[in-house]
Amino acid sequence: MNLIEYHAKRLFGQHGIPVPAGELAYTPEEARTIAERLGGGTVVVKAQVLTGGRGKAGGVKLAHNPDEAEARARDILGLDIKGFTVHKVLVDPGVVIQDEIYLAILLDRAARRPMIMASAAGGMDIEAVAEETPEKIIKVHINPQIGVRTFHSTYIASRMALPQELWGQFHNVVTNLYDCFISNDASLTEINPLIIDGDGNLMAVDGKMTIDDNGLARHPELAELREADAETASEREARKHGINFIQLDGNIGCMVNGAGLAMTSMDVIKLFGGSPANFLDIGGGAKAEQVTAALRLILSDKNVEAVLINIFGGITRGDEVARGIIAALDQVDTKVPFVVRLAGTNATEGRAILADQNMTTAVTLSEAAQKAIAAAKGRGV
Amino acid sequence: MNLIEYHAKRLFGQHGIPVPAGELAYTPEEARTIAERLGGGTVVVKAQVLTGGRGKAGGVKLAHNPDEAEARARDILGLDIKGFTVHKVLVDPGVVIQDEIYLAILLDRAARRPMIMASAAGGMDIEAVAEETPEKIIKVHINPQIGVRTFHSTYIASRMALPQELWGQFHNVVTNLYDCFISNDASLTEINPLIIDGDGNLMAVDGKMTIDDNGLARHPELAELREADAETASEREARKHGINFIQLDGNIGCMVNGAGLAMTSMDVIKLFGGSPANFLDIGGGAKAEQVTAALRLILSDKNVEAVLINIFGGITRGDEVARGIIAALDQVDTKVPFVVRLAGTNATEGRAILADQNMTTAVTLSEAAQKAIAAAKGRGV
Amino acid sequence: MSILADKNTRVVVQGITGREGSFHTRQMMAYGTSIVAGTNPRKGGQKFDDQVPIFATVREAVEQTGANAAVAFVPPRFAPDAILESADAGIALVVCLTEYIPVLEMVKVRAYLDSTNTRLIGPNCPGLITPEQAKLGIIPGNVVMPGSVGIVSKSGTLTYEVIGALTHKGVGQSTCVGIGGDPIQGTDFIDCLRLFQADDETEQIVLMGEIGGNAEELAAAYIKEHVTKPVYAFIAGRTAPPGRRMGHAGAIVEGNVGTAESKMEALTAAGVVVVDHPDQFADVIS
Amino acid sequence: MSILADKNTRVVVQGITGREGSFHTRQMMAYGTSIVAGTNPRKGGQKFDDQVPIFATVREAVEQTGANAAVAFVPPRFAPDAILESADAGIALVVCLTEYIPVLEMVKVRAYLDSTNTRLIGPNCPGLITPEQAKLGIIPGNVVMPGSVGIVSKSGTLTYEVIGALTHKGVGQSTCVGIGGDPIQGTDFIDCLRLFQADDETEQIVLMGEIGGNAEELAAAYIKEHVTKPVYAFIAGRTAPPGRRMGHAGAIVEGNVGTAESKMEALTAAGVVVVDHPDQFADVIS
Repeated sequence: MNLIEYHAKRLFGQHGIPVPAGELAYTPEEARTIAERLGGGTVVVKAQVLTGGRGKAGGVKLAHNPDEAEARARDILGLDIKGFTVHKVLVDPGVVIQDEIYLAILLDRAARRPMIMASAAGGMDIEAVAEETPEKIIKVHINPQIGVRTFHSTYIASRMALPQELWGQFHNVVTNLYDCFISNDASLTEINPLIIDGDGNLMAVDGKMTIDDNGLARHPELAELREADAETASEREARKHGINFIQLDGNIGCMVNGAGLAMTSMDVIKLFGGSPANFLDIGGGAKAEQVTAALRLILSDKNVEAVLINIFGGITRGDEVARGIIAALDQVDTKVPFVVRLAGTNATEGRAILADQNMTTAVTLSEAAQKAIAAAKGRGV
Repeated sequence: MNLIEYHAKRLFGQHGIPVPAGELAYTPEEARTIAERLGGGTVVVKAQVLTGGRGKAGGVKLAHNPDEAEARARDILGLDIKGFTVHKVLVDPGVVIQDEIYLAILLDRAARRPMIMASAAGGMDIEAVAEETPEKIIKVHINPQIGVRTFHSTYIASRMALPQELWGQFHNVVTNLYDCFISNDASLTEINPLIIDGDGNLMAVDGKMTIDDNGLARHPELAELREADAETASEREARKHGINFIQLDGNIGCMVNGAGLAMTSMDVIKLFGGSPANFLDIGGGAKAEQVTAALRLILSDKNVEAVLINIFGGITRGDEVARGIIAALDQVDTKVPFVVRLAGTNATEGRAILADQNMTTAVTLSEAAQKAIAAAKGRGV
Repeated sequence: MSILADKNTRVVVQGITGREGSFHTRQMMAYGTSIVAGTNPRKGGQKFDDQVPIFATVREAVEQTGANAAVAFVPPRFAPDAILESADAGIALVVCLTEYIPVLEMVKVRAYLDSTNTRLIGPNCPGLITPEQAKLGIIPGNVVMPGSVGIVSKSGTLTYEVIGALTHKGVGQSTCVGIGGDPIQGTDFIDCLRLFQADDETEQIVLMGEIGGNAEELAAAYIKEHVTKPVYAFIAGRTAPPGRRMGHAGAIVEGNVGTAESKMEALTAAGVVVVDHPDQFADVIS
Repeated sequence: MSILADKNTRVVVQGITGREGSFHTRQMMAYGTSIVAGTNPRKGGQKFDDQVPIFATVREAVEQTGANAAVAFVPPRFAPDAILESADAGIALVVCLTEYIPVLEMVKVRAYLDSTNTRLIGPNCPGLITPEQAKLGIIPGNVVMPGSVGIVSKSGTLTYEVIGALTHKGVGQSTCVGIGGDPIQGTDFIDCLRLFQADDETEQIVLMGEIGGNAEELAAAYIKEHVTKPVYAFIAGRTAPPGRRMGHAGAIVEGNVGTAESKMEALTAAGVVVVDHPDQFADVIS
C-alpha cells in the first residue's frame, strides 16, 4: 500500500527526520489558512496523488503569500494527473536548497535484505542518473541482525563526498529512516530530495513510502491511510473478502485459486485466442463466502460473456468452492455460461455438488480454456 | 564483580520481576524501623555478605515482630561468615512458600551463549540435585540474535511440570531476568528460590548476580555497588591501576605482563622449589606509572625476599617497563634483590636503561626463576 | 533417494490441533508420511487422533520422538516464532505453509537461519512431496507418481497443475517442491537446482517461475554454470498487465528484470526449454 | 602454505592512526607484511607514513585495494563495531587485539559472525604470525623462525615465551596463533587444530592452554578423534590458587573441568605430550 507524500513525511517526522512543517488542505481556503499559519511567506503547494510526474503535470507550484497559496491550490485541486484526480494539496513552507541528495531504503529481494540506496545527485532525474552513471548510486545492504551502524552511513557519506560536518546528521537521518522502514513494515521509504538547507542542515523535502500489505494487520493506524482512489470499487470489494482482483478488458471472467495458476489460466486463454476479463485469485483455503463474493464481482462486469472456474484444491477444498458457487447463483441472476474445472482436494465432492447445475466441465486447463472461449463466442454471436 | 542479594533483587525488581519489598539495615535499630514500615508482621533478617552458606552460619533468621527483628539483626550484624564480617542485613517481609523453583541465566562459554538453567527442585540443595539427578536441571541456550521466546519458557515450564496457569507469569520472569542479564552486562543472574507464594504467584525470594568486569565501564551505577570487603586493600589499589593482583603467601614477588605468562612464572618458580608471593599481571601496554604502582605493591609485602620481573614485550614495551622500575626505586627504599628478564618489543632499550642498576639479569624464564630463588635464599640465610 | 524428504523423514506438525493442521495431518498420514509428533503449547501429553503424541514444544518432540522435520500450520502472527522454534530445536527441515507473514519478519528469520543448519521451505508454499514416500505439506497426493522428474515451483496450485499434467501422461516425479512465492523464501530455485543436480533419482528438472523479482534470471545463470541435467521451464504471467510501481527505487534496482520476457530469454539462453503452456511439459520431456 | 595468512594476505589496519595502531603497523610493515590500507573515519584520502592509503571505512579499502584481512587496533567501546564492519565488507580474516570488550558484546558479535564467512581471531589476543611471510598483530617478529611447528595459544606473552624458547633451540614455526583468553573467542583451539592438521607445512602442533573454561578438554576430545600429527601442550596456572565462585550455576555447569589437572589429564589421555615447563618443548619436539 502506497502512502501519499504527506503521510510519508509525517511518519519520517515521527521517527526524528527533519521535515517541513506543512499541512494538508482540501480547499483553496484551507490552503490560504495554512500559508498564513506558516508565517505568510513563501510556500509550496503540492498535489497529493499516488503517482509520479506531478511537477510536469502542473501539480507543484510556488506561492509567495497566502493569496497566491489559495490561487495555486485552486489551480491544482481537481487536476487530473495520470488518471488520478487531485483531492488535496500539501502546503509546505518554502526552503532554501543548497544541495539535493537521494536517499531510499527498500527491500532487495535478491539479497534478502533491506538496502540503502543513496546518491549525491538527488532530485528529479535520479532514474537517469542510475541509468547513465550507475556508479553515482551507492548501495548498502543492511543485515537486520545488526541494523544500521555508523560504518554504513560513513561509507555512504564518504562515497558521496558529503561535508564531514554533516556526517552526524546524515547518520541520524539514515538510522531514523531505517527505524521508520522497519517499524512500519515498509517495503520502501524514499526521500528525494534530502536537501541541505540554507542553514546547512539536512531536511526531507519530498517522501514516498510503501507498506507491505501483510504488515498492515499489525498497523491498523496505517491501514486507515489507504487512499480512496488507489483502487477501484471492485478492487476494494475484493480486498475486503481477501480476494486478489485486477480488472482487465476481456470477456472471459476467471475465478482461480492461487496467483500462479490464475496468471497461467489467463496465459492459456490468450494462447488459445481468448481474452480474460480479470485476474482473480480467491487465495488459499477460501471458504464458500469468498467464492460467492468472487463470482458476484466477476458477474458485475458487463463485458463478461463466459466464466472460467479453475480450482486445483490443496488447502482450498473443492466442496467449499462448489457451495460458494451455488450460493452466488442464488444471489445473482445470470445467463452467462460457466466452465468449471475442479481438481485436487475434495474435487470429487465438489463436482457432485455441482452435478445438477448444467455447467460445462473440463478435466485439463487447456480444455477448460478452450471451452470457455467457445462459450463466450457462442454467446457473443 | 559480585552483587549482594539486596542489590541483585533490586535490579530484578527494576526489570519487572516480583521481589519482596525489603530494605537494608546497618544497625539493629534500622532493622526494627524497617520491620515496622513493612507492617509489623513477620520478617526475615538476612546477612548481606558475598559468600554462600549464610543459613548454616546463622546469618538468616525469622522475626515475628519489630522487637524480634531488632534482636535478630543484633545477632547477625558483626557475625563472621567464612571470613566475611556482616556489616548489613536485609529485612524482607515474610512470605508463604508453596513451592520453590531454581532459575538462573549465565554465560556458557563452551556454547558461546547465555544459558537458562532451571529446576522444579529449587532451594538450598540445588547443587546436590544437579549432582544426583541431573535430568532435573533443565538447560536452554539463548541465541542473542533472537533472545528469549515463548517456546523457550514453555519448554522449561512444560519440563518442570509447572501448572499451566503460571506459564504466563513464568515467561515474564524468564524474559525479565534475561533483560536484566543482558542490560547489566551480567555473567550470572540467579534466583533461588523463585517461589510460588501463598496467592499462587511467582516471586524471587533470593538472588545473586555477577557483573562482567569489562562491562562496568558502561555501568558506572553498578561499579559503585562493589562491596568494600570483596577485595583486600592491595587488590583495590591494584585494580585502580589496571593491574591484576592476587596476594599469596610465598617469598618471591612477581611482576609479569600477561596473565598466562604470570601464571607460568609462578608455575616455574614452584617447579624449581620456590614459592611465589603473589600473582601480578601488569596487563597489556602497561605504562611506567603502572609498573611503579605494581612494584610498590610487591615491595609493601614484608614476606618478599626477592623480586622476579618477567616481561616479554609485545604491546608492552621494555623501555616503558624499565622507566617504571627506576621510578619505583626512587620512591621506595628497598634492599630486596631484583632479577630482571626483559625480552620482546624494545627489550634492548629497556635493558640499557637498567644497565647501571646493579640488578641480576636473565635470558630465559628458567634462569630467571632459579636466580630469583637463589637470591631469596641468599637473603633469607 | 530423491531430495529433502523420504520415507525415513520423521515429521512433527506444529499446530497439529488447528483446523488446517488436523485436516492436512490426516492427509499426510494417509499418504504414508511418518508423522511422529505434533505440538500445541497447551496440549502437551495428549494424543492426536489417539495415535500421534502432542508436545508443548518442538524441542520436547525432538527429544522424545527423534523428529527431524517440521511442518508448520500456524497463523501469520505466530509463524516466524514457529520457524525459529524448530530451528532452535535442531530440526533440519522446516516447511512453513503460512501465507501473509509480514516480509520484514521473514527477512529477520531468514538472516537468523543463515547462522543455523536448518533449511526452511516456504513460507506461503504448498510444501513438498516425494511420491510414495513422504508428503510434507498440502500437495495433493493423488496427482503425483514416482519417477525421475524433479519439480521446483514458486507457485502453489500451478505446481499441482503441472504435476497433474505430467502424471496424466505417465511422467513420474522424484520430488516436487513448492518454494513459495513470497519475496523472502527459505529455499530458492538455486538451492533446489543444486539438490536435484546432485540427486541420483532425478534425471530431468522442471522449473515453474512467475513474473516479478529476479529469481528466474539468477536460476538461469546458475543452470548455465552448474546444471548438466535437462531443465524445462514455464513462466506464469506472460499476459499479466504491468504492475504499478511506486517511487524510483524499484525501477533503479530491478531495471527490466522481472518481466516474463526477461525470464524466458535468460532461461532459453541457459539452454532451458521454455514451454508456452504447462500441458506441454509431458510432450517435451518424454 | 602455513595457515590463515601468508605473503599474499592483503591487510587493512583499522585504527591505523592511533597510538598502538601506528606503532604496530610500522612493526608489521617492517616485518614485510603487505599492509595495503588503513582506516580512520575522519581521515579518508590521507596517507599513513606517506605510503599507506587511509580510507573512511573498511568497505572502501576493500573496494579500492583488494584488502582481504583486517587487524583492528580499536578501543573496547568501538571494537565490536570494527569487527562487524570488516565482516560486513566481506573481509575473510579479522584479527582483533582489543582487551576489555564486554563479554556479552562478543556473544552478539560471535553469533552474528556465524551467519557470515568471516573468521575472527581474538579479541584480547596478540594475533598471528607466519614467519618471514606475514605478521597480523603484535607477536614480536624477532622471536620467530620458519619451520614446521604450528603454535596455538590462549595467552599473549606466554606465546612469545614459547616461540622464543623454540627458536632459541632452532625449532622453527609454520604459523603461530594467539587466539586470546577471553571467554568468547572468534577462533578456538579446535578451529586451529583443524587448520594445522590440514596444513602441509605443519608437522607438529604446540597447544598452550590455561586454567578456566573447558576449551582444553574439548580440544583433547577433538585431537583424539581428528588429529594425527603429534601434539605437545602446556597448561598455565598449575599452582594458581582456586578462584572464588559465585552462586551455584558455575559449579553446576563446569563441575570439575577448568582445573589444570583436568586439562592435563584429558590431553594426556588424548595422546598429547604435556610438558611441565615451556622451555621443555624444544627438547621433546626435536
